[in-house]
Amino acid sequence: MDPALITGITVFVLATFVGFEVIAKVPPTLHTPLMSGANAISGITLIGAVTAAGIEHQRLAIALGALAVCAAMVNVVGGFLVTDRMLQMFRTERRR
Amino acid sequence: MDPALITGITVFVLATFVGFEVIAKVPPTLHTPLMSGANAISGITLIGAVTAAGIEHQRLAIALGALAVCAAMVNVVGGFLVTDRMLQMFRTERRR
Amino acid sequence: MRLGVPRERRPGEHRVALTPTAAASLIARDVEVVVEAAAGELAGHLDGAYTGVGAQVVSSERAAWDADLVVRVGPPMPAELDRLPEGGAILGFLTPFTSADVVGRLRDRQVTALAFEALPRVSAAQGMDALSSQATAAGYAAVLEAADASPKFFPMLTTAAGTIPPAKVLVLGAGVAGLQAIATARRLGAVVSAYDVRPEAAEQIESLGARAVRLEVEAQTEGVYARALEEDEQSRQHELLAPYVADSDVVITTAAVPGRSAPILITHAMVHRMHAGAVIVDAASESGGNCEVSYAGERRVHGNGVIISGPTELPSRVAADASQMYARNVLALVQRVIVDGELIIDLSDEIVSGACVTHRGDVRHELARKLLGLSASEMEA
Amino acid sequence: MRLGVPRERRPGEHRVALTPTAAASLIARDVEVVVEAAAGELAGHLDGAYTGVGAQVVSSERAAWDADLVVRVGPPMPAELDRLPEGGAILGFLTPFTSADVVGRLRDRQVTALAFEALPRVSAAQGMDALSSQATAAGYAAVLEAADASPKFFPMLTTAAGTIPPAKVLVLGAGVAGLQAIATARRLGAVVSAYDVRPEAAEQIESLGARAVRLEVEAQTEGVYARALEEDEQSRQHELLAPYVADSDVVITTAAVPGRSAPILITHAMVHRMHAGAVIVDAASESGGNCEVSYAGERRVHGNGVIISGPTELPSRVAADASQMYARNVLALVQRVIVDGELIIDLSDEIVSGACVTHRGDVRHELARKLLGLSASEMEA
Amino acid sequence: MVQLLYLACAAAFVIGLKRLSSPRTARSGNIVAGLGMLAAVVITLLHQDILNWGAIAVAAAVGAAVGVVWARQVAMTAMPQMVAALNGFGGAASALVAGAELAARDPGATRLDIQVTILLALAIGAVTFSGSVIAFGKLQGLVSGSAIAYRAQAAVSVLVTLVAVGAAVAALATGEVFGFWVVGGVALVIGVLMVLPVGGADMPVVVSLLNSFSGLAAAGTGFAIENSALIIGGALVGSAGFILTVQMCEAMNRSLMNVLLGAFTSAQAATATAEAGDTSVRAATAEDVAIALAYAERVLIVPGYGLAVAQAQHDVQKLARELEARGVEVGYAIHPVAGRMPGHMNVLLAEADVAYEKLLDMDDANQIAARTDVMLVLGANDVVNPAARDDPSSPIYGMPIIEVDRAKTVVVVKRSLAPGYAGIDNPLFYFDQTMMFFGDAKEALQRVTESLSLV
Amino acid sequence: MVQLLYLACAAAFVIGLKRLSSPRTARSGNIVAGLGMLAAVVITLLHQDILNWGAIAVAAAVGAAVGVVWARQVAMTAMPQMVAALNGFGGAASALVAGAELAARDPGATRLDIQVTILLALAIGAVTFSGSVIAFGKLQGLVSGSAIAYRAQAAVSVLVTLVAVGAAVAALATGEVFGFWVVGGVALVIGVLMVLPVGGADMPVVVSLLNSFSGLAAAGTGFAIENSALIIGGALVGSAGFILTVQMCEAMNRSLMNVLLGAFTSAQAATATAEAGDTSVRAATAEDVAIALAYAERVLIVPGYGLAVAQAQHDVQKLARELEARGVEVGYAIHPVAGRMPGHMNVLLAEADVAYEKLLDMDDANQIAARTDVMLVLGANDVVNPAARDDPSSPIYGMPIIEVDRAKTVVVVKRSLAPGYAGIDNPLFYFDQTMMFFGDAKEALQRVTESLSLV
Ligand SMILES: NC(=O)c1ccc[n+]([C@@H]2O[C@H](COP(=O)([O-])OP(=O)(O)OC[C@H]3O[C@@H](n4cnc5c(N)ncnc54)[C@H](OP(=O)(O)O)[C@@H]3O)[C@@H](O)[C@H]2O)c1
Ligand SMILES: NC(=O)c1ccc[n+]([C@@H]2O[C@H](COP(=O)([O-])OP(=O)(O)OC[C@H]3O[C@@H](n4cnc5c(N)ncnc54)[C@H](OP(=O)(O)O)[C@@H]3O)[C@@H](O)[C@H]2O)c1
Ligand SMILES: NC(=O)c1ccc[n+]([C@@H]2O[C@H](COP(=O)([O-])OP(=O)(O)OC[C@H]3O[C@@H](n4cnc5c(N)ncnc54)[C@H](O)[C@@H]3O)[C@@H](O)[C@H]2O)c1
Ligand SMILES: NC(=O)c1ccc[n+]([C@@H]2O[C@H](COP(=O)([O-])OP(=O)(O)OC[C@H]3O[C@@H](n4cnc5c(N)ncnc54)[C@H](O)[C@@H]3O)[C@@H](O)[C@H]2O)c1
Repeated sequence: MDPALITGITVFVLATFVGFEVIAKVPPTLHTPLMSGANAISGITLIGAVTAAGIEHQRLAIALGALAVCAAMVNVVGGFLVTDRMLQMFRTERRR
Repeated sequence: MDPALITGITVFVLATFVGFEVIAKVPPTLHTPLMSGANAISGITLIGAVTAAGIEHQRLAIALGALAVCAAMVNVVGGFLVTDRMLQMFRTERRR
Repeated sequence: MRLGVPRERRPGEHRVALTPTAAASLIARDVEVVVEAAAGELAGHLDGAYTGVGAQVVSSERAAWDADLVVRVGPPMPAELDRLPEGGAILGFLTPFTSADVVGRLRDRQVTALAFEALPRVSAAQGMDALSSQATAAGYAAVLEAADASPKFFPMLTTAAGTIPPAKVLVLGAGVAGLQAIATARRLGAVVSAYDVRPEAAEQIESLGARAVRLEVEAQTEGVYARALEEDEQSRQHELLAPYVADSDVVITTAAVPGRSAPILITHAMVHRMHAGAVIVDAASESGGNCEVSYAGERRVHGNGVIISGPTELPSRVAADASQMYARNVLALVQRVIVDGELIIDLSDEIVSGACVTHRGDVRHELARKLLGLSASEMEA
Repeated sequence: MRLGVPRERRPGEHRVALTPTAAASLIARDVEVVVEAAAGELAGHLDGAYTGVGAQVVSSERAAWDADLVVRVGPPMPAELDRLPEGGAILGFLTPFTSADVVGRLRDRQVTALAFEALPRVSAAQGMDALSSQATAAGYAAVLEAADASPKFFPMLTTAAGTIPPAKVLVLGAGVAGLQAIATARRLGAVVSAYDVRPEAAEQIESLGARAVRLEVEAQTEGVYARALEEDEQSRQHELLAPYVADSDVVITTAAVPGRSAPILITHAMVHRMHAGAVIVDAASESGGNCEVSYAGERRVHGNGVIISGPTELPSRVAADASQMYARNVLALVQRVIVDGELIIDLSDEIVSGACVTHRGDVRHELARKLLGLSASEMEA
Repeated sequence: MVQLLYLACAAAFVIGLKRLSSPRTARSGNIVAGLGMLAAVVITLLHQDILNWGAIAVAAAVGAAVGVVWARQVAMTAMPQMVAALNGFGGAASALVAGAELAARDPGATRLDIQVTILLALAIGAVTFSGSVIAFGKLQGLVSGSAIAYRAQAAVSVLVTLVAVGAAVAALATGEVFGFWVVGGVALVIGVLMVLPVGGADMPVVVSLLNSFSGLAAAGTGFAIENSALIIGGALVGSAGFILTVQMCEAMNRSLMNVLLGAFTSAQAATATAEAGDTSVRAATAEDVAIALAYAERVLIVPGYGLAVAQAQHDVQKLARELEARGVEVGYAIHPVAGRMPGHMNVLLAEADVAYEKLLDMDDANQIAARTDVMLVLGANDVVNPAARDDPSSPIYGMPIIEVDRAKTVVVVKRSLAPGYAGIDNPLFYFDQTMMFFGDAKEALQRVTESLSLV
Repeated sequence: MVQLLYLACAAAFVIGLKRLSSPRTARSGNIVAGLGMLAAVVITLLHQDILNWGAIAVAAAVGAAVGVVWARQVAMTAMPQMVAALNGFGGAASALVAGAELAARDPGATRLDIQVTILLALAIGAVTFSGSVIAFGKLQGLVSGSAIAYRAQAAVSVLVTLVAVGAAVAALATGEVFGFWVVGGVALVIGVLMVLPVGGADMPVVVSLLNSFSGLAAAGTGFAIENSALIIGGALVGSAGFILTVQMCEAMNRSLMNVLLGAFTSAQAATATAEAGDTSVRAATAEDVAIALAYAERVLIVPGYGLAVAQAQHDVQKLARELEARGVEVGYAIHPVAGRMPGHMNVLLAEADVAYEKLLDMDDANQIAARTDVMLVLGANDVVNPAARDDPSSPIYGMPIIEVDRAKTVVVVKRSLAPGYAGIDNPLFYFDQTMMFFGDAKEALQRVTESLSLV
């Protein structure tokens, strides 16, 4: 098996563990913001898109890549911003 | 930088994250057993020892490797067994 | 308009129908308040307090009665009825369903009589509901009477001289007074159980942390009140209640059915099955008593050592607070019948109309008519 | 050995020194128990109960007194003293520090007198500590008396007829009775504060959820008891207490100093600053009273409307349970002085020796000697 | 070296996700994750030998603009559909990247494992995309919100899935590009089939699941272009999203299977709706109530007969104490006729040792009602019924009430929408600012108190 | 392929550790981790081209035998030193592996990063080893248990560390094997210096920290031999061990720095000891108490004056309810003179609505004392003083007591070792089965109740 693949799998498995563990019990009010934030992170595919759009020579590939960049960008930018809007309800600093 | 090293670092960082997250708040009564169990896991160096003792040709290396195997074996076997003994206090199945 | 507050002369009655605070509210609405001297003394309100808020304190009884509206706690005694101006108005507990004499004379004198007993128990009238406020006082006082009469502690006590078990208190009748009795006895640490014929009372009893005794004898309410039981139901009830009564250290009874004498819940035989030192407080003794062996106004030790008390005038035992609540009820109702400083009896007002037992020579309430032997239909006319 | 239980004849005394249960324990130890007829009746123990456990019920008073050991609640009255056999023994509250007459005659008749008042309050003697058990009853009954006397509710009530604020109760003297009073008043829902000269009492008051009033006047204890205050301390105390008293709806006083008449805590002037309808229950009235205006055995309305009650025989208000605890105390002490069915007064036993006020013509307790004007040293001999 | 920088970005995602899962840190978590993303993009741009700057710039600018405007303007109530749509974009992006890879190289000449990952990224991305579109449509009301069931649904689903698998095997075996596109197409159909049967109320769960998928798709592209930041980020979202999905199901007392099968189990669904009562009331969970309380400055508790029936006096006191420990000002508003006897609430609260000073009369309570953040109505009904104030035809018109509806938020705890003593309906329950928390008061309070520690 | 198998083993470690951190699953977690280890070893043996079977077999047999016998025979009370010793073996093994690598290759001719990792494994392994040996010695009583302080301690430590760093740089620069050995030697010294100043009571924290180190050492060897199972396992233990160390410090209300500086901060240490009272009492934490209660079948609560002073009646009731919900049978044993007035405890518990049936008289309580798992003594003192029963010279001799010492475990909650009303010492506090939980009763009970959810 290709060592890059093995590395990939290792990294994938470990990251999956981290993902499982990092989410403790979440209060329902946070379900939507958390989902939205996680969704924005999944926009990391943006760097794949940039790579695809940026380094290929093939026209179709470039076109698809550019489309991907556009879609991923909506996902990332919209995602983080909208998450932040949702989270503004928790903004108030608690006095003690 | 060597790709193996990069992979190693990536894996190391991810595993560290997992380690941090996997230990939630632990009741003090479990401190010693958990420490003991973790200690047994750190005996994983045993496979390094086996490798060192098993595949080297150099005498000193073999000797050190064999010593390492012996020490690691004590750590692993003793560690798991003694942890199990400590944990027997939690054995009783709870009636409900 | 002139409002009179004669002194209550019934022995044991310590309450007053209007407190200085309530008087002040009326005076602010241009009502002339006339209070008989010493009327509030037993409730902790000296005459000075009334003059202080602008009321007139008069020493003549007659002057206090000579008013457009007389407010009272208890019903007028025969002599007092004569002092009431012909065509005048009176407000208070007027025993409209039990004293034919009073109702008859009020009608004959063309008096407008507003009786708290007849006030509809609807949500909007709760601020005027003197039955409730005074029953609250009665329920509380009944427990004090019981605790005082009982040779036992109410609470449990673990001491170097042994463990005293908590008193077992049984409350029969869980209306307003009964519920208050339950709450008070529980406060003192007794183990309380209670019974009422109305099925919904069980939940209310439990909502006070007491145990509800559920017997098969139940009577759905007519409006908010219980109906009287048939004879067979009653004897079944006695049979089923007997063991609970026998097992109690203290029994407090508060059962009543409007317009009837109080139902008998504890028979002679049941008293005899109780142990020496057990206590019965019959808080319904004024309306005939729930216990066959009842001495109204007295506390006596029965032959077998059972202590039986039939306190009357229970609310007077907390005269200050009972008067304060009563005066608030009076105030709420009076404010409803005074328009621009004039007494206006608006019979289209469900609440006023309900409370109004006699008006311009008519007897208006069905139960009162029944009492006087008048036909029900006439009223409709 | 013969143990006599004469009937208590003091008016208002409802307790009995030995219950049938306690009698049974003694009979099992071969003691002959003689009970005067009707001795336990007011405490809920009919004669049959005594005969039922093997005691002898006698109708003659003399027969009950004619015993090796007589157990009593209260001190013997003059006539009763004569019935006590010369050289006999008696156990009970014998007023050894306050009644020179009783002590003198007990000594003269060579009686061995064991007085609960003199029992050392050490841990091992707690089962015999009748002062505590009866003070418990007194504290409870004092609150019932106060609640009964007060024209106010103790608990807070939010009702359609206005909100009744909770009664403010002040307890002065937080010994056994005072603490029980605090607990009982809190149970009823009052807002309770309390004061005692002993500094450690503050924590105990707070441990019952009440507010401790801390004044600068403090008196370290002598043993477990408070010492009497100097005159200047006392007037300072009055000055500091006055505003608290004036602000209260109910004041219950229980302060005492052994061998002295009760300290005055509420002066005439303080009573006059209280409001009409306020209540003072002076539970120390039997030993002189904590209130300058005190009517022992009575409840009266003072000129300014303050209700003052000086109940005596408070424990008798819960006669059944008070007797049960008392009998347990008696039993514990009697079992200590009976060896193989014989009465043995072992003066090397710290507890017995402490309780023993007269023995073989000697007055043994220091306070009792002081009372009789005897020198302290003589006792040592 | 660049790999280590990517690793740092991945670490930012981990930290961001962790902080996102607690209210106190959520906002900063989002920012950390965002910065990680920014860094990852910058690194990529600098590191790769970018040829087509123009295409990227234009595409990125358009995408960013759409994202900014949309996120700014969307109504708070339309958040769920926006998340669904964004998720669709993410899925589409992954599928497109996979497509670009396909276009750029000859699949047949590529390593098999790369082929597999490209195929997976394409398929999962496509499922995510089409599923999200349907979810968006349902939430936005463009597609019928209710569960859509049709005969032979199960059979169709199985069939389509088999087709997809078959196509995938064929594509890999032949290495034909066309085969890959077929798989992508079938995947689009699967996405649609998967979401259609799910009811509108369950849509957030599906969106969350699709979100988890879009993470997997991203990870797939990571394998394809051998980029560990993508793998880590994708795997993180994949697993965290899955856990979140499961938790969302738990919060609804459902299993994930049950949600996905949706229309098949319509009987169950009906029960669930009935439990939640009329759809026009807002049914809250213990955690919602806990958050509302924990972040309030002033809370007034309005006890009623139900609190007495539940004998929950100690539980309410416990909750009040915990809120006070957090700095919330807590009072009790006592209505004169709450309960079934005069002073009923006094007895109850005295048993729990509530200090008298904390009890407010109706008038005092009404005076501060408008300055109160949360009114917590516990088993009270008639005494907070606005009809008594507003509706002259109501039988209780004229009875004074505690005007809880003047507070910012009203939380009503009771077992159902059943009326109280007066036997009349209560419009309060349907007000916008009202959350209904259904349940026995005792149990409800205990659950809220427990949830407090999470928020 | 073999790497994926190693990955599976690593996953077993993760799962094992997770399960180990909760009482319910701890035992199975240990087993999972153990199986993972077994698998890893088997994989290694099969996969590597082992030449020296004999050496390995002998070494492994000896090691295993020692491990088995030791683990079987060690006394429960000697667990901490055993863990310390095992940890030392682990450290030694890592150092030896690093040594073997050194011996097998010419460092100078090796990649720098491999050199670095070998050096790190060697150094950290050596520190772990020597530190563990000292910790073992202290716990076993071979080395003076108290913190050992000497003048210029700080200076010496700094110096030695500088030497180590210098030697390491030199070794890497020159690639001389000898340099590596020097670093190892100096590391041994550092281990000793690190542990010596720490007091005996803090030793478990140090052992835990060293445990974390041994993980890092293992990870180091993993880098050296490029084995990801080693890296993952080592990193796991390194980070998990560190978190555990921090938690242990928190449980003692100390910071890690504070513990490690030990003797330097003797003033603080003195306070800590005073707080914990006489060293011969067993001071418990809230979690210890929670575990004792949660796993009991029957608990009797013995309230005393301190419970009233703390006004903790509602808190005890809350705890009792939670225990009952877990199936524990809970009763209250009321001593006739507990508190300061007859019936004091009755008033108190009535306020908290404790059912009368749950109150046991002294006699009844004593009858079931021997069959009670935990006696929870709350602010009571004289009434549970065994001297009243056993010591004729005691001023309270003859007073009946609640014989809590007949139960399996006694938990005493009070603020200090101060006497109660009678003013006399209580031998109960020093009994073997007694745990003292110091603190105000109210706060203590709240903390125990909170901790219940963790166990
Ligand atoms: N205070 C008095 O003196 C007095 C005397 C007689 C009558 N009233 C009348 O009683 C009423 C009092 O008003 P209120 O608001 O206190 O009570 P209410 O209007 O009777 O409402 C009580 C509510 O509590 C809920 N409930 C019952 N058990 C519950 C439980 N275990 N857990 C949670 N919720 C529970 C019920 O709803 P669910 O069934 O949905 O749970 C019910 O709607 C007024 O109408 C008043 O006029 C008062
Ligand atoms: N019941 C009666 O009628 C009566 C009357 C008078 C005297 N007594 C005597 O009082 C004693 C009663 O025995 P007991 O065991 O109940 O009480 P105790 O022996 O007086 O002991 C109470 C203990 O509670 C602890 N404490 C105080 N405040 C606390 C708080 N806030 N939180 C936690 N613990 C606290 C104290 O220890 P720390 O300071 O270490 O916290 C103290 O040692 C007996 O000696 C009895 O003879 C009883
Ligand atoms: N409108 C309001 O909001 C409002 C206000 C106050 C009271 N109420 C209702 O009024 C009703 C009556 O209250 P009340 O205290 O004036 O009643 P009451 O004084 O007429 O009777 C007292 C109780 O005795 C009970 N009783 C009668 N016959 C009995 C029998 N044979 N055995 C046992 N119990 C018997 C009744 O059911 C009642 O509960 C209650 O339902 C109460 O809830 C309503
Ligand atoms: N040994 C035991 O275990 C045991 C048992 C019961 C009681 N005691 C102790 O005995 C002591 C006295 O109890 P008691 O009830 O018999 O006392 P008591 O009846 O003699 O006096 C009642 C209270 O009045 C207080 N007092 C006296 N003068 C006062 C003044 N001027 N102002 C205010 N308060 C004043 C006293 O301090 C005392 O608390 C208490 O300390 C109690 O704890 C001990």
